[in-house]
Amino acid sequence: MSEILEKLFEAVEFGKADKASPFPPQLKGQDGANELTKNALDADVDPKDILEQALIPAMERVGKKFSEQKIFVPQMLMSAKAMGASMVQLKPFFASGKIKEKGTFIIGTVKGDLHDIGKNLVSMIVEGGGWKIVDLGVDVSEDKFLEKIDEYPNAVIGLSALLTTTMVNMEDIVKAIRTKKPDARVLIGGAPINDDFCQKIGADYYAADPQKAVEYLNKIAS
Amino acid sequence: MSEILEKLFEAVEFGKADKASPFPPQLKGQDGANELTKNALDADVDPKDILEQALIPAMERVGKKFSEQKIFVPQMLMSAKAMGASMVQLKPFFASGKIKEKGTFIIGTVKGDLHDIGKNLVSMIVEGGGWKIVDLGVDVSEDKFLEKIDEYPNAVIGLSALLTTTMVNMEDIVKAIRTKKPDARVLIGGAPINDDFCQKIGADYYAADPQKAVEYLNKIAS
Amino acid sequence: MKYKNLIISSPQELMFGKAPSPVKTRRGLIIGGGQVYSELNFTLPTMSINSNTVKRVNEHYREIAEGALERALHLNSKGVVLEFETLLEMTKTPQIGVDIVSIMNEVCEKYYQKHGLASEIRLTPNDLREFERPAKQRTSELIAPMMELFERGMEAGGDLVSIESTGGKEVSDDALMMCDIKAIMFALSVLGVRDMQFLWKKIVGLANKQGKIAAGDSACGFANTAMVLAEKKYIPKVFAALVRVISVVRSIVAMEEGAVGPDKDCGYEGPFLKAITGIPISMEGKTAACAHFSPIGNIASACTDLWSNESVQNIKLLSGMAPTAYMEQLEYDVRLMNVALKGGDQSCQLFQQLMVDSDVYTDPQALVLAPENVIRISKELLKGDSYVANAKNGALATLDIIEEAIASGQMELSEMETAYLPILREDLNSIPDSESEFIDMMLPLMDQSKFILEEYGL
Amino acid sequence: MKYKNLIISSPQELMFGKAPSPVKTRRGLIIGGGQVYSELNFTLPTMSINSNTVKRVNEHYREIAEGALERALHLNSKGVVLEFETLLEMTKTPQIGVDIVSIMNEVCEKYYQKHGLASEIRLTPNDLREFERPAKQRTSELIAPMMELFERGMEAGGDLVSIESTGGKEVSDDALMMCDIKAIMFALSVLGVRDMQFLWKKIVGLANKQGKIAAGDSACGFANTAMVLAEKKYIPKVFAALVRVISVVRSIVAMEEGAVGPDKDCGYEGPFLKAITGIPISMEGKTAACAHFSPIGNIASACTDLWSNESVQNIKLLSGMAPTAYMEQLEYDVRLMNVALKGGDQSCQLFQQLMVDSDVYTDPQALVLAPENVIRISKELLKGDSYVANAKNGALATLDIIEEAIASGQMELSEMETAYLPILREDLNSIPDSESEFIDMMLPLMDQSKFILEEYGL
Ligand code: B12
Ligand code: B12
Repeated sequence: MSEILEKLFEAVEFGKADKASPFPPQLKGQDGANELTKNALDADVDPKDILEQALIPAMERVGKKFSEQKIFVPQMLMSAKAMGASMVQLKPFFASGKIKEKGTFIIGTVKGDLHDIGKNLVSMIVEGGGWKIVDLGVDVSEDKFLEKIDEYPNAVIGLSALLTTTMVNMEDIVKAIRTKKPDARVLIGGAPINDDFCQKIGADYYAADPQKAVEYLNKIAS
Repeated sequence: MSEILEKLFEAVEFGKADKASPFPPQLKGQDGANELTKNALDADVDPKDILEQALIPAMERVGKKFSEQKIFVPQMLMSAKAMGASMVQLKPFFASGKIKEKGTFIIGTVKGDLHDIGKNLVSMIVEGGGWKIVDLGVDVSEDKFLEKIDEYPNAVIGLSALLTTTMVNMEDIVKAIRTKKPDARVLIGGAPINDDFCQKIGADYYAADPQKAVEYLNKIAS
Repeated sequence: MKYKNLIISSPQELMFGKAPSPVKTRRGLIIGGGQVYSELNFTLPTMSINSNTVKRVNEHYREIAEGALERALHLNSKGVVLEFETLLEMTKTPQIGVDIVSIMNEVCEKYYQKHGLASEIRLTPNDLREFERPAKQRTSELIAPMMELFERGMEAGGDLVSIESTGGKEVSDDALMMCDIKAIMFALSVLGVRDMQFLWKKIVGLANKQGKIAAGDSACGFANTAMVLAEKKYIPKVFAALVRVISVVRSIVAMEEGAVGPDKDCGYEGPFLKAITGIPISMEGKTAACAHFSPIGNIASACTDLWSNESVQNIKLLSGMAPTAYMEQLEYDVRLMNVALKGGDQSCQLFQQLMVDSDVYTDPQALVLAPENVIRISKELLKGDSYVANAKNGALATLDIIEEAIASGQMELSEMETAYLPILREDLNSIPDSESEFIDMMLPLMDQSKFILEEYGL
Repeated sequence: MKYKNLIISSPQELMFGKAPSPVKTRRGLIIGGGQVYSELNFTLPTMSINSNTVKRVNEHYREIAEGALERALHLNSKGVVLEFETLLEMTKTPQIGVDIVSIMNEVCEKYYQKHGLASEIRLTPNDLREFERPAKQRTSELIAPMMELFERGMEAGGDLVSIESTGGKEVSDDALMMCDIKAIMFALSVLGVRDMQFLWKKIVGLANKQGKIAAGDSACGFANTAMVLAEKKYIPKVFAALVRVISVVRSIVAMEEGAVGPDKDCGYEGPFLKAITGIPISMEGKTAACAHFSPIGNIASACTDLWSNESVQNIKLLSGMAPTAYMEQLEYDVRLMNVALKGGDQSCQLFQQLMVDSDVYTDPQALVLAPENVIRISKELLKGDSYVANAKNGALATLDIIEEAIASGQMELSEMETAYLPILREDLNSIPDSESEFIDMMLPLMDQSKFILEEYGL
C-alpha cells in the first residue's frame, strides 16, 4: 500500500476528518481524510484503491476494535466522519459509476417505535463497510419502506424495533415487502428480537449486533 | 332432600368411606358412604337422585373448599374415596344404563414426562364432578391415546405435561388425535402450558387448574 | 433553584425506608415512613395493541395484578406499589390506559378490602411529544391526550403520577453517543429544566385538584440510557456517572413545582433528590436485571424507600408468571431492609454499609451513589445561582470524587476510561455559570434544526 | 449411621461461605473456604430434543455459558459453578449430555485462560429408573446410560457430580398427597437410604477413579416437591417441614459413601448435612423464584456456600437472556455475603441474623432452617442407632420446635395447619426404632404392587 493510502487509513482509523479538525490530538495540524483523499486523487491513485485499500479496511479495523471493546462509540463516530470527509472527494467517481458501493441498505425503526440509538449504530457501521445507507429514521410505516424500495429496487432492508409492542409491526412490514418484492432481503434487529421471531415473521436474517449484520451483508454482496 | 341423602352428602363431603374407616374422627362409628348408599337404594331412592343430589354436589362443595384453600389435598382424597365407596353400590345401575356418567375423560401425562401429581389431582376432581375417568398414567404415547379413543369414541381427552421438552409432544398427540377423530375435544394443562401454546398446537382448551377443567367439561356435557 | 440547603446533610441519615417528608397514600402506605415497600413494574409480552387485542391486553394486566398481589399477600407483604408505565397506544388513546388503571385498581381494592393488603398504582403516561421532530414541547397537539390520561387515570384509581419526560432529549440523544458533556449540560440544565417547569406545573395542578400524589420524573432517556450504553461498553462509565449527576438539576424541578415523591426509579437521581428535598424515592438495582443489567445492583438500595424491578414482561417462567416471580424477589429484598429497620440505627447502618461496600469501587456510577458522596455532591448541586452552575459544580465534584478514588488506589479504571477525565473536566470548566451566556456559547456549536428554542420559552 | 457427633455444634459457626471441609476444584474455587459463589442453573426453552434439534440444543447451552460467564466477568465475580442438570434425553442418550458438557467446559476454559475467571461444571444426570414402575432400582437396564453419562461427562469436563435420585419415590408420591408421615418415613429412611447406599457407592467410585468431586444428592422429589405442594396450599406446611428433616437421613448417605460436597440445592437438607458432616452446601431461595416460589427466600442463604437459582429457561427478557439476568442477580446476592465475610465475624453474624429474622417465623419450613434449630435438630438426627430412629427423632424435635414457636406467640399458624400437629406426632411416636420392625409394621398398610423390596436389598 502506498504511503498516502497508509496515511488515509490512519486518518480514518483515528477519526481525523480534515486538517482543521482538532481531533485526534495526536494528529493535530496534519492533513485529514479529506485532504489526503484529494492528494491521492491528484497523484492519480485509482479511486477504487482508495475505497478498497484504505477506507473500507480502516473502517473494518475500527469496527473490530469497537466489537472488541477497545474503543467507545465516539471514536467510531469520528472515524465515520473522517470516512465521510473522504467520500466528499470521491463523490464524482460514484456519480460516474467508476466506483460503486457494495449495495444499498435501507434502514428504519418500525412504526410506533422511537428508539434509534441501536439503529444509528448499525447504519454507521454498515456504511463503514462500504454500503450506501438510506436511513428512514424512526416510526417508519410500510408505505415509506415500499416507497424507498421503488427507488432502490436492489436494496437490502433493515428493520429495527426495541419494544415488544412494535416488534410485531415488523411482521406487517415484511409481509408488505414480500407482496411487492418477493426476493428482497430483509434483515432485522433490536434488543427484543431473536432468531425464532425472525423465522416466525419470515424475515431473512436476524443480526444481534452490527458486526453480524455486516458479515451477512458482505456475504450477499459477494 | 331426604335425610338419608343429606347424610350421604355429609359422608362424602367429610370423607367417610364406610363404617369401619377411622376418618374423619367426628363421624367415628357412624355409617359411611358405602352403607348410606346401600340404605338409600334399599329405601328405593332413585339412584339418579343419589348421584345428582348427593354425590356430585358433595364433591362440588369439596372442590370449592379446595379451590378456596379451606381444605388440603388429603381431605379431598378422602372425599374421593368416600364417593368411590358409594359408587360400588351404584355400579349395577351404571351397568344397566339406568344412570350415566356425564361422559368419559381420558387423561395421561405425555410421553417422556413422569410428572403426575397434577394430573392425578385433575382426575380426582373431574371424577368427583361425575365423569368416568380413564387414566393412562405417565409417559403416554400417541398410540396409547388412540387405542383408548377407539374404546371410548366420545371421550374428552386430557393431556398433562410439566417439562418444556415434553410439552411439545402434546402437539404430536393432538395432531394424531385430529387425524383419527377430528371432532374429539382435547383439553391440556400443566405448569408450563398457557393459552397461546394451546392455540398454537390446536388443542381445544387450556385449563390452569382442575376447577377450570371441570367447568369446561360441564359446559360440553350440558 | 428553589432549594438552598440540604434537608439531609449527614450521610448517616440518608437511609433506606426513612425520608424526612414521607408520603401517605389512600390505602395507608407511608412511603419513607420507616418501611421499604416493593414497587413492581411490568409490561405486555410480545403483542400489538389494537381494537382486536385490547381485551387480551386488559386480561394481561388483571392477571399481572392478581398474581402479584396474591403472592405479596402470601409473603405477608406490608404493602406494594404497582407501577403502570403505559405503552404508547395507552397514552395515544387514553381510554385504553384508563381502562387498565380501573382494572388494576379493582384488584388492589379487592385485596385491600378482603385481606387488608395495601397497594397503590403509580400511573406513568408516555411523553408523546417526542413523536414530532423537532419536538414541539409546548404547542404540540400530543399534550392533550397525555393530560387526559393523567386526569382520567387518577379518577380511575391511579394515586401516584409520574412521567419520564423528554425535554432536551432531541439534543441529548446525539450528545450521549458523542460523549459531548457540554451538549448534555445544555440538554439537561437548560432545555430539560425549562421543559420540566412547563410540564410539572400542569401535572401538579391536575394532581392537586383531585387530592392525588404528584410523585416525580426520572431522567430515564438521559441517565438510564447512559448507564445502559456504558454497560454495553459503548460509552465510558465516567461519562455516564456525570450524566446522572447533571440530571439532578432537571429532575428536581418536579419538586420545585410541587411534586412530593416517591421519585421514580430508573434515572437513579433519587438519592440526590432525597438529600436535597427530603422526599421519599424509588430505586432499582439487582432485582431489575430482568429489564437491564446494572453496575449498581446493591448500592442502589442504600437509601431507597421503594424497591423496583424496572420492568418485566408477562411471560411464563418455570415457577409461574414473571411478574409474580419478580414480586417475590422484591419482597424478600425488602424484608431484609425492613428487618434491619426494626433492629434500629445500628443494624440499618451495618446493612447499608454492606450494600455500599459491595459495589462502591467497582464502577464510578456506583461510587457517586455512596451516601457520603451523595451528600458531598448534593452540596455542590445547591451552591450556585443557576441550574447551569449547579449542574456544573455537581459534575466537577463528581470528577473530583472519581479522581480521588483512583488516586487512593481504591478504584481501578482502564486507560480507555481515565483518558476521558481531563477532557470532561476541561469541557465542564469552559461552561459559564449564567444560563444566557451558556446558551450563547452553545448555539453556534449545535445543529439548530434539531430543536426549537421557542418551545422552551427561549 | 456413620456420623455420631456434629462437626459444627454451635449455631454461630454455621455460617455462609465457611465449611469445616472446603472443596477445592480444578480451576481453583475453594467452596466453603471463606467465600460464597454463585451456582447458576438453566434449562432449554420450550423445544424437543432429537436429532433434528440437537444442534440448536448445543447452541443454547453455549449461549447460556457464554452469556453467564461474560456477565460474571463484567461483575468481577470470584468464581461460578454452572449446574448442568440434564433433561431426560441427555441421559438416555449419554452422547448428547457429554457433548453439552464439552461445549460448556470449553467456554469455562476460555474465560479461565483469557480472563482468569474460575468456573466449574456440576453435572447432574437424571435418575432414569423411575421410568419403570414398579421401579427396578438395582437391576434396571437404565442404570447403564446413567453411569455412562457420569463417567464420560466427567471426562468431558464435569468436575462436580450430583444426582437427584429417586429411591423410595414410588412410595412417597402418594404419601405426600395423603400427608402420610409413616409412609414418608418408610420411603426415605428405609427405601431411600438403601437406594442411596447402592447408588452412591457407584458414583463415588467413578468420581474417585478420575479424581473428580462426588458432590451430593438432594431429596428433590421429596422435600422440594413437598415445599412446592405446600406453597400451593395443597398440603400443610408443617408436613413439608417434617419431610425436609426426614430427608436428611437419606441424603447424608451420599457423604457416608464418600461424597464431599458441595451438596445440591433443591431439597434444602444442606444446612443439616453441613452441621453434621462439615461439607459445603448449595442452597436456593429468593433468587430461585424463576423456578418455584418459596417460603424461605432469605433464610435459605444463612449458611450456604453456593447460592443457586434452581433453574431458568433460556428465554429472552427485556435485558437479555434470562440465565444472564439470573447470573447477575446471584452475583449481587453473593457480593453482599462476601463483603460481610470480609468484615469479619460480627458483620457475618449480623447479616445472617437479618436473613434469619426476615423469614424465621413466617413458615415452619423457614423455622427449621434457623441455625439454632438446625443444630438442635441435627443433634437429634444422630442420637439413635438406626436411620429410622434418627429420622423419627429429628422429626419429633421439629414438631417440638414448631409447637414452641406457636406457644410463645412468635409463629402464627392457621387451624388447618395446627390440626395436623397432634396427628403427625402420634404417627411418629408409633414408629419403632428398629428398621426391620418398622418394615414389618408398614408392609401390611401399603400397596405392595408399587415397589419391589428386593430392589432395595430387602
Ligand atoms: C434508551 C432507551 C430509551 C430512550 C430512546 C432513545 C433513543 N433515541 O433511542 C427513550 C428514553 C426515549 C425511551 C423511550 C421509551 N422506552 Co425505552 N429504552 C431505552 C433503553 C434504556 C436502551 C435502548 C438502547 O438504546 N440500547 C442501546 C442500543 C445500542 O442497543 P439496541 O437498541 O439493542 O441495538 C443494538 C442491537 O439490538 C442491534 N440492532 C438494533 N437495531 C437493529 C436493526 C438491525 C437491522 C440490525 C441488524 C441490528 C439492530 O444493534 C445495536 C447495536 O449493538 C432500553 C433498555 C434496554 N434494556 O434495552 C429501554 C426500553 C427498550 N424502553 C422501553 C420502554 C417501555 C420505553 C417507553 C415506552 C417508555 C415510556 N413509558 O415512555 C418509551 C417508548 C418510546 C417509543 N415510542 O419508542 C422498554 C421496552 C419494554 C417493552 N415492553 O418493550 C425498555 C426495554 C426499558 C425497560 N426495561 O423497560 N427508551
Ligand atoms: C414434583 C416435581 C418432580 C417430581 C415428580 C413427582 C411426580 N410424581 O409427579 C420428580 C422429583 C420426580 C421430578 C422429576 C423431574 N423433574 Co420435576 N418438578 C417437580 C416440581 C417440584 C413440582 C411439580 C408438581 O407436582 N406441582 C404440583 C402440581 C399439583 O401442579 P401441576 O403439576 O402444575 O398441576 C396443576 C396444573 O398445572 C393443572 N394440570 C396439570 N396437568 C393437567 C392436565 C390437564 C388436562 C388439566 C386440565 C390441568 C392440568 O392442574 C394441576 C392442579 O392445579 C416442579 C417445580 C414446579 N415449579 O412446578 C418440578 C419441574 C417441573 N421438574 C423439572 C425437571 C427438570 C425435572 C427432571 C428432568 C429433573 C431431573 N433432572 O431429573 C425430572 C424429570 C422426570 C420426568 N421424566 O418427568 C423442572 C422442569 C424444567 C423444564 N425444563 O421443563 C421443574 C419446573 C423444576 C425446576 N424448577 O427446574 N419433578
